[in-house]
Amino acid sequence: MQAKIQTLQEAIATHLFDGATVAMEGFTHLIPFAAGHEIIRQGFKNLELVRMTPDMIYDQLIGAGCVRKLRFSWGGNPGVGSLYRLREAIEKGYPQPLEVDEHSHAAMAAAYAAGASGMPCAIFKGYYGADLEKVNPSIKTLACPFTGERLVAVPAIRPDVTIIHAQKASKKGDVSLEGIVGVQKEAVLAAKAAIVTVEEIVDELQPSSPNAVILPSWTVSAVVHVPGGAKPSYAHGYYSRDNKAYMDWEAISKDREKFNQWLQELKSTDYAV
Amino acid sequence: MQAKIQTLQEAIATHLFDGATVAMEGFTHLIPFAAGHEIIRQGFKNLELVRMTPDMIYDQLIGAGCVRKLRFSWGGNPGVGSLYRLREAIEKGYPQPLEVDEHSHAAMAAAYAAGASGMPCAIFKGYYGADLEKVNPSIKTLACPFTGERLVAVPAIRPDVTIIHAQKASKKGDVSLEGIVGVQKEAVLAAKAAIVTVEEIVDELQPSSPNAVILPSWTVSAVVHVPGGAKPSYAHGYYSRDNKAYMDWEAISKDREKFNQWLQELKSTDYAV
Amino acid sequence: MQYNSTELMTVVASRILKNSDVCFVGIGLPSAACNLARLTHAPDITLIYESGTIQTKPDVLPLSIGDGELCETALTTVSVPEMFSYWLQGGRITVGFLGGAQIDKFGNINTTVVGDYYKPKVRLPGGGGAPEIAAFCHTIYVIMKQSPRAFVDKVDFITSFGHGDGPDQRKAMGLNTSGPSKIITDLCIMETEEATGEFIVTSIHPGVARETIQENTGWKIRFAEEVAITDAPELEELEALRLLNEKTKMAHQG
Amino acid sequence: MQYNSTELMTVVASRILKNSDVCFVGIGLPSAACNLARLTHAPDITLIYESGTIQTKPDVLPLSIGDGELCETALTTVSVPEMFSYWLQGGRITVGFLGGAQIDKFGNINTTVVGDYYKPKVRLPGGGGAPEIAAFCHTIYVIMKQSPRAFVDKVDFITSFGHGDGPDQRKAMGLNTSGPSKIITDLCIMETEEATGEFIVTSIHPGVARETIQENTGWKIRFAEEVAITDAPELEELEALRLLNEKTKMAHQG
Repeated sequence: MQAKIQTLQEAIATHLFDGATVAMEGFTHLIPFAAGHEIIRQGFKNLELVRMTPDMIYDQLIGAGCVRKLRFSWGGNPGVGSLYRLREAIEKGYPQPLEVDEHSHAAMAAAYAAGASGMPCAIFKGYYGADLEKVNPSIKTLACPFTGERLVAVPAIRPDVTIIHAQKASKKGDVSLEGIVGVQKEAVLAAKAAIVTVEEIVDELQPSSPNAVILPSWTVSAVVHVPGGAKPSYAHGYYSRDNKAYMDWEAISKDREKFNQWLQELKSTDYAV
Repeated sequence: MQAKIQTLQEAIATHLFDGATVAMEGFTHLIPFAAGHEIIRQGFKNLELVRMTPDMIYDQLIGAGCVRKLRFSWGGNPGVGSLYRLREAIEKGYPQPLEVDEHSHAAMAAAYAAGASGMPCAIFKGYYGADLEKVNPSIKTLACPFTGERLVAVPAIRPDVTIIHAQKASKKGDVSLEGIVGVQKEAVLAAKAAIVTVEEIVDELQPSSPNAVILPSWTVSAVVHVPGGAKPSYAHGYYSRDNKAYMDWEAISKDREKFNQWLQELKSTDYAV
Repeated sequence: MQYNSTELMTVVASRILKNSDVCFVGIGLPSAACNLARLTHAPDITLIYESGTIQTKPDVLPLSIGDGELCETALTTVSVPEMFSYWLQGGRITVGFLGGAQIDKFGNINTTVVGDYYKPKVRLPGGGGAPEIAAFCHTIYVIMKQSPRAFVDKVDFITSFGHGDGPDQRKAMGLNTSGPSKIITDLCIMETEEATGEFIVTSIHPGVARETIQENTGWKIRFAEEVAITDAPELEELEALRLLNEKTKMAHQG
Repeated sequence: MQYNSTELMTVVASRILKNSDVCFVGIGLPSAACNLARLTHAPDITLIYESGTIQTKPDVLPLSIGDGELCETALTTVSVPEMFSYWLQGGRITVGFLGGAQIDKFGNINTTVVGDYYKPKVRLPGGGGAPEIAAFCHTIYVIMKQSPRAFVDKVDFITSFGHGDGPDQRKAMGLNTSGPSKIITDLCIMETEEATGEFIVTSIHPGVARETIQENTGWKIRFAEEVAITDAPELEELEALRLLNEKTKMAHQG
């Protein structure tokens, strides 16, 4: 089943649904902001979002009232401070209460890999003496059947929809990404459906190396041409991270009124390049 | 601790010892034949060899009487037939009995990855209804702590020494490999010591991609300049697989006398390029 | 046009492959069949070899599972641990091919030992990727020459599991893949009978007698109510296969 | 030369790093300290960021853990699952840096919540890589400004484990790494006392009184028998740090 080339509106409308488990990945790099904004515009509700580092993108979705639950490992504005929409949802239930399923990075990364591998759970070494194990019932321990050593298990991540941004796709829908590749390959392979927004659609991929990071067309549901779709995050080889926008987000996120202004503006425009 | 640039003789003499657990990897591609031959020349005994596909290289080491035990998953001459030195060791105890610890490819690959990850064991899904589980006590089952699903565990691979062949190293000892990369990265990171023979030593690596397969100098013990060191296997970008040599091996391997002639010749020469 | 039984098996196997299939290809006949399909009716078929090469389009058949040709013509090449975890175990492969030294009527296959495991009469290569190919590919096709030594009542060792000794055993193990569904031999095509889990003959190759099939089968073979006659290889199929084999032979004699 | 307390902390932290170290670098002060070390006495130090960038030599400090600068100047960049499995859990990292909202005298750190986990007064970012950094790096250095709110008798939540509530607890858990061994603050350096697992002051920064340290510590702080006076930052160190910070500021204001 080859990927369909669709518009952003079509791709989001086709694959998202209220209550869906959605992973939007990109470890600092290649964060699919344009797709996130389209989800806000289409007004999906009660999403269960998954992401290692919620970042500004989930702060926006949470503040917009799209989110019921969050599975994550680090919820801050990197190098800047808090994600205040995320904090208000947890601390004050505003705009709606946010259920959290909290893990460490190692656990989240392993859980994505487990999802991609068809495993029911990820098993690794971790959480030595950490309190997270006490407050999250989805962290369990087991013993190595050979040495008896304590190992930790968490459920695999199997999103209904994974959304990522990548540099290139071919017309057939094969996708290539490069640079900090994070957990995107795993997040796509773990999902029931995957949407990939890209900077460029080319006739043929010409990978720089036989071992380049490629997602074949038959692992992707929809490819969408969205130049600038990762801004204010960045796309290696295309544009840099807009660190100033991240610093400026602090003031917007901190203030409900400013955030609501930002939200109204977003809803009244098509995606910004 | 940076890699030392050594001669093949030095590297093998420094890191090998009688009874050592040694993994020589390379999935059809980049098989470290020259290093294997040097082990035969230096006459190490009672090695516990580990390799997914023993191939001609382990047929030679077994026939030369260097090997006590073999952990493996597929022991044939690809596309040709049997490895007769391996078979004679198992079937007839010649030149010495060969203990086997037999797994599937999936299990071996997972066990190398577990070794690289500091895990005591690898856990995966596999061996459904397969008899191997009944004859190999190092295959155990456990239940997923969330779903109860049956999972399989095998001990991690932690070689005393891993030996691989790669395309390039820098003078500092950083190593790059490309093409069919097999389990080499995992085998190196799982080992206590790692020897890498390379086609070329260059001033600076200039990887084709930010995500190229690289082993930093501090993960490698010795780098050895051995052009042609993978022949009759091949080195992507340097030379092709000598399929004829693999077909010709059949006759040598099948006949103790012809094999012994081959062995005498090997011992009387330095490594052949 | 004349053809030999290997050519017939290869052509018949190639025909059952679809353009949309993602095949985990083994060396030998499966590799020939998959590439023949690609060169004839299924140009977009996705071929994956366990060496990590994904969506490869080799110009000559590889001798080994990891010849350079496979990587050079692949869309991408991944590590072997990734191949077995994300791609095979992850359920991404629609078709797997298996063969072996012995197969029984439930499609259980032996490629490990003839005789006792601990004191083998013949030590075979072992399982390699087969145990998990048999488990995780959506369906399995087997290609094997038929003989009473190969098609046995009970295999000496179950290297890769077919249907155990009856229907529904796979499901009971938590497997939702179909397992071996077709066996292509030099004499006929066999398919799994749902009610019993047993392989029965559903198509007989041109000119083959039912008795010949029974003589070459170590169990009491059964025939479907309606048995087809396999279409003989067509000219284009044979030409494409022979060209491929010729190019391959020249390349390997190097 | 004048310097502020952030500069002092950064310089002091940079000095304890060795040329042979392989550091797992966090953003903020650890990133500044590690890169300062690389630009001064430890030119070959290996810096790894959890975004997957290995042996990176950024020209400006990254704002996030995955700025493009890190990848462009790295020897190679691996996936995040590989980073946490092969490199961190695999025991390849010699030094990890941690900081947090709260730390106790046994080096247990809280970056998760102030107050109750289920009804937090302040929801902090959470653990991220910290729980496993604390477990698998051979040793851990902590950089934190000292205050009674941050240096507490008991942390509200153990995000990353230090020494529990006494010596030898790590070993009992099967960990053979040393855990937090030094805390660098704006007032002093603390080190783990082997017999008790407690942090005690081993070096006081120039001009700081012992009472000031106690006032800024939420537990009864103890001093080593011999307490050193920390060497003030040298001219070259300050110049290198300020140049780095200036380049960084210009880059981030874009």
